[in-house]
Formats: sequence, structure tokens, C-alpha cells
Amino acid sequence: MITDAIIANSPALLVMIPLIAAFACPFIGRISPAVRNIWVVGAMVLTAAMALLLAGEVFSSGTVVYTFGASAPGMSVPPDSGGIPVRIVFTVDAMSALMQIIGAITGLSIVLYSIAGDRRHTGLESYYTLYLLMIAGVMGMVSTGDLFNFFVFLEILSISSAGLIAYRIDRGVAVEAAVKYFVLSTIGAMVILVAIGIFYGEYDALNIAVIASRMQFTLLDQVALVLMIAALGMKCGAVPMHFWTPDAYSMAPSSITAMLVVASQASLYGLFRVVFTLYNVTLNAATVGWIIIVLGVLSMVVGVTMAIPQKDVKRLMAYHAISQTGYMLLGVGVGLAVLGNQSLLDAFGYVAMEGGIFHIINHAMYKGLLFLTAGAIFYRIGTRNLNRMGGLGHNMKYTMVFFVIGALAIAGIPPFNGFASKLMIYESVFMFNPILSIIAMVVSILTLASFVKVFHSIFMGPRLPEYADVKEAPAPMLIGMGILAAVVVLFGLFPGVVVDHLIEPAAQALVNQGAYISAVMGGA
Amino acid sequence: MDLIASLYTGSGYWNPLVWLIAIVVVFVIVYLIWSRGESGYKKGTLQTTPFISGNPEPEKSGVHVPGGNLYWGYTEALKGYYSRLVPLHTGRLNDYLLWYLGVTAIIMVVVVVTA
Amino acid sequence: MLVFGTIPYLVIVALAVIGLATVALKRNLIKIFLGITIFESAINLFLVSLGYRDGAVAPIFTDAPSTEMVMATPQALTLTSIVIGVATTALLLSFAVLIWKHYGTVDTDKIRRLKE
Amino acid sequence: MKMSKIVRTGANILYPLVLIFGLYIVLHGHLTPGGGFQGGAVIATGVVLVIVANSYEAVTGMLQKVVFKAQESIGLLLFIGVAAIAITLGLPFFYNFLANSGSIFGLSVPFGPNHGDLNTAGLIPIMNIAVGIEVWGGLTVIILSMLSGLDRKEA
Repeated sequence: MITDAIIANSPALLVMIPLIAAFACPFIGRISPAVRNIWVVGAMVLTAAMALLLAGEVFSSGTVVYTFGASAPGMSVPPDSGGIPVRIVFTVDAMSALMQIIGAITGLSIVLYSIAGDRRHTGLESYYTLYLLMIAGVMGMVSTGDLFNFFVFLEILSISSAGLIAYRIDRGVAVEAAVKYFVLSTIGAMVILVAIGIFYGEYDALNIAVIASRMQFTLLDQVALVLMIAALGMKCGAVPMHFWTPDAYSMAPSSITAMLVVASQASLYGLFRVVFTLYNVTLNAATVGWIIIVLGVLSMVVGVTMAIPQKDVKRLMAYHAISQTGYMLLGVGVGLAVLGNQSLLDAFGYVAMEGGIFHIINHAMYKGLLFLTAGAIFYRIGTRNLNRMGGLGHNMKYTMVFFVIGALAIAGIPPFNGFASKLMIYESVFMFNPILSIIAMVVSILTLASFVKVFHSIFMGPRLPEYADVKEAPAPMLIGMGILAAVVVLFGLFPGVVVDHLIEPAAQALVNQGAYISAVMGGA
Repeated sequence: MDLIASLYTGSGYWNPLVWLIAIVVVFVIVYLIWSRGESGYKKGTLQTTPFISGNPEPEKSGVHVPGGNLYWGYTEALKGYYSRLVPLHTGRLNDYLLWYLGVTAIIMVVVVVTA
Repeated sequence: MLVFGTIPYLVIVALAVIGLATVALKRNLIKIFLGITIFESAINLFLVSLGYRDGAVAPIFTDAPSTEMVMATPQALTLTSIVIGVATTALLLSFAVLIWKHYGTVDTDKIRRLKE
Repeated sequence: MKMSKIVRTGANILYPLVLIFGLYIVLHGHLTPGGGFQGGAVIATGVVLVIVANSYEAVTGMLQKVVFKAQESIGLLLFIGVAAIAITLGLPFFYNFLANSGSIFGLSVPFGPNHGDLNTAGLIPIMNIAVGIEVWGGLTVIILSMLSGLDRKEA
């Protein structure tokens, strides 16, 4: 049956569809812009469908293993290979499936938004080509079970992101942001490649499961671990390696900024995958856990305090993105710090990890929504400077509603989704270390304060004469924002369902290293 | 599927639907109190204009507070913190890279020493 | 021979330090990009020397004498890394062209319109 | 700026040779060192040779960016498309269904040291050709874009 074939091949199709669509985009674009838009949206819908199909498969029947070029997708260990996987293997467990869902929902709403929002620019064929490459990069990064393949998708992602950050040249300033982002991410990716080389030299393998099953935590492994933590931490924007984040986020087109948030979280996924699946209990859990916690707390505090005095609305939101990444690092770091101690893990470790992972998906939704509203405002009034805005609530009512939903969610106000994940983090971290929990709550209050400022200066106040005839954002942009807003509200209203069915399997998949190894290696 | 599942956080639970019901109840009570108030004010008279100590009401666009003026007191109070933190964001590519290398070195020392 | 086998790794460390120092300390964008290329070469050399075996032949199946071959996988990795490096360098250099056009300089001290 | 006549003539004579050498590397990618990327890079070097020997203005009529962009996309589509054919046959992505099949590039490789046969290895030579086309187009587009960027230099 054709549906069986599609489900069986969905991990490959997930990467293949965006790639084919991307490379065909220059040809399709020559026909007419309308056909190109339909093509891009169609490709994105198909990709999202694949991601959801695959996620359904993973959550119902466990980890999916897909071997490229083998005689059957499940044959990760060929009979004549001596018991090791020799081919590139995609290993999609619950954590990967969760990240794919994030990529699918965000990607789809961004592409709908882009069709209206970036209509006025030239060179849109290249824009959509690079955008679809970004999607392929994210999907590949979170699906792959092979370290070198991870590096390749990481580079695909950062090259296409850099191209898109510089897309709107803006008298060279966007190019400056792109240079800063790209130099740092290139160095980071190469450092990751050094770590991969160390693993290859030591364990003769590139497959994550094989390396995990042979892990010794020698001095070389410690060096590789540090290189990976620092590089991936830099790529997800943890303070004090966050300097590229506000530059790149503020200068990229808004739709791309929302996608860059997902890209950062794919790096965060890589960090968690390395720490939990590759090393798990072999590493010194307390030390590495505390390193991640310290990075998280620094990100939370520095991010939010730098955000408050900002005048550029997207730069302000970028600092908030750093601050929210801190919550994820804090939650998962606490889970890591008690790894190996089953009673503490049951008492609060799992809840902390679930809070951190739940925050990943929540953050992608509401931060994407906020960047899209900022983009809609920029689209209509042509400035990002908060000092020159005011009274737009009279003219852009839907945008204002979406902004309020996003702002309340990021500030952790019930009943939106940010509250649910932050509550899980507060309560579980309080049992680990009360001071950390109090810092997290203070940061949340400052976030609310900062968004009150943004809300006031953009939407409140009398109608300004220069914006008297500003119109509401066009319908496709509103639809894109609406999808994300709906997800924010739904996740906020039914957090129990989401946590039980999506988040808990993901946290279990991270902690349970043996299941990952046996899914690839078979038996054992 | 249990749609009204509560979220258990280890030391308690959270159920937004219960919270929503509570909010609705509170709003009903607020409305009941509000509806008992005096409704006999006269529109278009001094009763509906703001009272600014007898001064004339200023032009609407003149009272708009732009974003840059908000939280002036907050940044002023934390001047010692901000005057150290903000200059770290130099915008120089080399500094960005040095921070990254420095953090890598620190983590390296911590991990290798404690292993 | 221990000493002989260590030489490539010493070269790798030297190249990596030179590359990173160039990126971190030089203020000229073009020199920074050259530093990245040097660092990349260090990594490529590292990957290739991982698969090296003394006295082995290239891993080509045709007409090979039946002796040991060097490991082919690191060479494939190196090739992929070189390809990615070409794309990276090309993109960086075109950024440099654009920066020069709009800013009139390639000095990182002056390319600081985004800060704080 | 123009190079001397000797340089230009030399470049024009060398260009087809470079092209053939590049194509050789692409085609023999599965037998000898080299492959799609290396061969494509060699061919692109030939293009650079022509551009450097003549002036940029002289070659823009002959070498058009649109053509090379299309070529790049065709190469990539061919690569992914060939890999995707396996899915339609009910096999995993990238499965080498042509190898040992007896059709084009389908002879089986004899065991032990041998001289190598061009007509082996199934999909690998086809993918090498696809990558060769892509790299040829891609590198040429990069070079042409950079030259056109330098062309309109300000200040």
C-alpha cells in the first residue's frame, strides 16, 4: 500500500521533500510568483504532514530507525558488518519527534506569513530555497543518529541561516549581523567536528548509539564533551556566548527570526542529546549538570536585564529569547545534576526535565508569535524603534490580540502555555535548590515588566498623526500568527494532555540511554 | 483521552480549567457588585471629564509617553549593574570569539579537574 | 615510532592555535576569514591522520597490492568537510564584499553598528 | 583590463583540456581518487582561467549566471531524484538499486585486485555526475557573482 510506504519512509521524506522543493524553487519561480508560493506552501504542508505522521508512529509504537541505502529501512546493522551500523541511520525517538513537531508547526505558520510579509522584496526564489534548506537542516539535525551527519545538517542550517540573515541588506547592517553569526557558528561547528574526530579515533564509530555503548569517559572524552557543550551552548545563545544572538535576531527578516529560534532550539536538542544519550551516567553528572545550570541562570538574568532598556523591539525580544533559553537549560540541567540517583530523579528530576522540554516547545510557539507580530508592525509602519511607535492598537486590533497572547505566555501568566512549563520548573527546582527557583521567578516578573513596556509603547496611547491611516496586517500574515496563537492557547488550556502524551515520553527517551542503543543495535 | 487532565508538578497540581472557572466566578461577582452602583451620571457634562486640579485637558498626542522613557527609574537605580554589563556588549567580532574561547577554557578546567 | 607518529598531531595543534589566534586577534575581516581556513585545515589534517596507518596504501580497490589500506571513512569525512569549507569561505568572502561596499572598511573595530 | 595575446591564446587552448580532464575525474569517481566535487571544481577552475585571461566584460556574454544557476539546480535535483527513485521501488532512500543489476553501470565487481571497469557501481557514478554538474554550476556562479560585485565598486 502507498500509505504504508509513506509511513515506512517518512524519516527520509521529511528531509527529502524540503530539499527537492528547495532545489526546484528557482525553476518554479520563473513560471510565476503565484505558482512559486503554492509550491512552497505545498512542500511545507507535506513536510509538516510527514513530521506529524512520523511523530504519531513514534509516540504509538516507539523509536523509529531508518537506515539510508540499506536493503530495508530497519536494517541498521547489516549481517556482514560485524555487529556495527555502517550506514547513516536516522534514529527518531520521542525527543526527536517532539522537535520535529516544533519545526513543522512553526515552519508552516512562518511560510504562510512570509508569502504576504516578504512579497515586496526581490530574489524571493533564493529566499524560499534557503528557507526550505533551513527546514531540511532542522529536521535532519533532530532526526539523525549519526554524529557526522549531525555536523553536516548543522552546517546546512547555519549556511542557509547566514544567507537569510543578510537577505535584507539594509545598508550593510544585516550583513554585519550575518558575518558575526556565521563566523561564530562556523568556528563552533568546526569545534564540534574536532569532538567527532576524537570519538572516531577512540571508538571507530560515528553512530551515536555505538559510541554511547562504548563510552569510557577518558580524558579525551572529557575534552570532546567540553568542546560539544561549549559549541552547542554558544549556538543556542547561552550567556556569556550570546553576543551574536541579538545582532542576528534583530537584523534578520521577522519570519526568519522566528525560524532562527527553532534553529537555536535544534542546537539545544543537540546539547541534550550529547549529554544524555551519548554520555548519560558515565559523565560526572553533578559537575556537568551544574555547568548547564550556571549557564542557564546567567542566561536568564543577563538576558532579561539587558532586554529592559532596549529600544529596538526585535533586539528586545532577542534578549528575551536568551532569557527563556535559560529556563530550558535550568530545567534540564537540574534533571542532569541528579541523573543516576533514581530517588531524586523520581522526586523532582523528571519534572524539572519535563518542564525544560515543555518550555522548548512553548518557547518556539510564543516567541515565534511575538517575532511575527513585530514583523507585522514593521511591515506596516517601517520602523522597529519603540520611541517612534504608539497608538497602533487603534488600527491593528488582531495583531494586538496576538501580541497580548504571546506576551502573557512569555511572562508566565495563566492560562497560557508559558505558565504551565514555568510552574513545573519552579516547583521542581525549588526542591533542588530554592535560590535557583526564586531567581527564575524574579526573571519571570522582569519579563512581564518588560513586555508591559513594549505593549504600552507600541499599542497604547493616543493615535499618532503619522500612523493615522495604518492598516491591519494582510490576511496570510494573520493566519500564520493565528496558528501559533491557537497552539499557545491550546497548550495552555490542556497542559496535562500535552505533558502526558508528548513531553513525558521525550524526557524518558533522553534519560533512558539503553533504549536508544538497543533500538539501533538491536537485541541487547 | 482525558482532556481535563491536571498537571502534577511533584508538590501540587495545576488545572487551567479549574482556574478558568474560578476566574469566571470572580468576574460574575465583580459584575454583580458593579451593577449595584450608581448609574445616574450625566453624559457630556463635567462628570465624565478627567479632573486635573482645574487645569485644562492637554492635547491627546501631547501626553503620549514613548517607550524610551519607561523604566527610567529602574535603570537609574541599577546604574552600577548596567554600567558594567552594557559595555561588555562591544559589537566587536573578536570579542565575541574571545568570550566563546574563554568559556570553553573555563568549562574545560572545571570538567577535567572534577572528573 | 612514537615521535614520528606524534608529528602530525603537533602540526595540527600548531595550525589550530594559529587559526584561532588569527580569528580572535586580527581586526581585518579578510585575515579573520583566512584564520578560519587555517583552523579548518588543521581539522582536515586531524581527520586524515586519524585514518593513517604506517606503510598502508590508498583505499582504492583496483590493482591494489594485498597489503593494509588506510581507513577510507576519515577521508570521506575530510572531503565533506572541505566541501562545506568551500561553501563557507565563499559565503564569508561575499559578505566581505558587501561590507566593504556599504561600510567602506573591513576593520572589525569599525564594523560595530550593532552593539549593546 | 586585458592580458596579453599570448596569455589569452594559451588560456583558450587550455580551456577544453581542463574541461576534459575535469569530466574524466567526474566519470571515474568510483574507480580512482576524485569524484563529482573534485571534477566539478577542476572544470570551474577552467572557467576562472578564461575569465582571468580575458576581461570580465568580454566573458559575461558567453558565461551567463542564469545558465549556471539552472545547472546547479539541475545537478542537485538529479542527485536527490536518483536517490528518491528507490523509494518508489519500495526500497529505502539512497538504496543502490542499479548495482549488480546488469543494466547501465550495473556490472558486478570481480573479487580481488583488478583494473576496474567503468560500467560498475550502480548509482554512484550517476550521483558523481550529478554532483559534478552541480559543483561546476555552483562554483562558476560564485565566481561570477563575486566579480560582478567587485565590478561596481564604490569609494
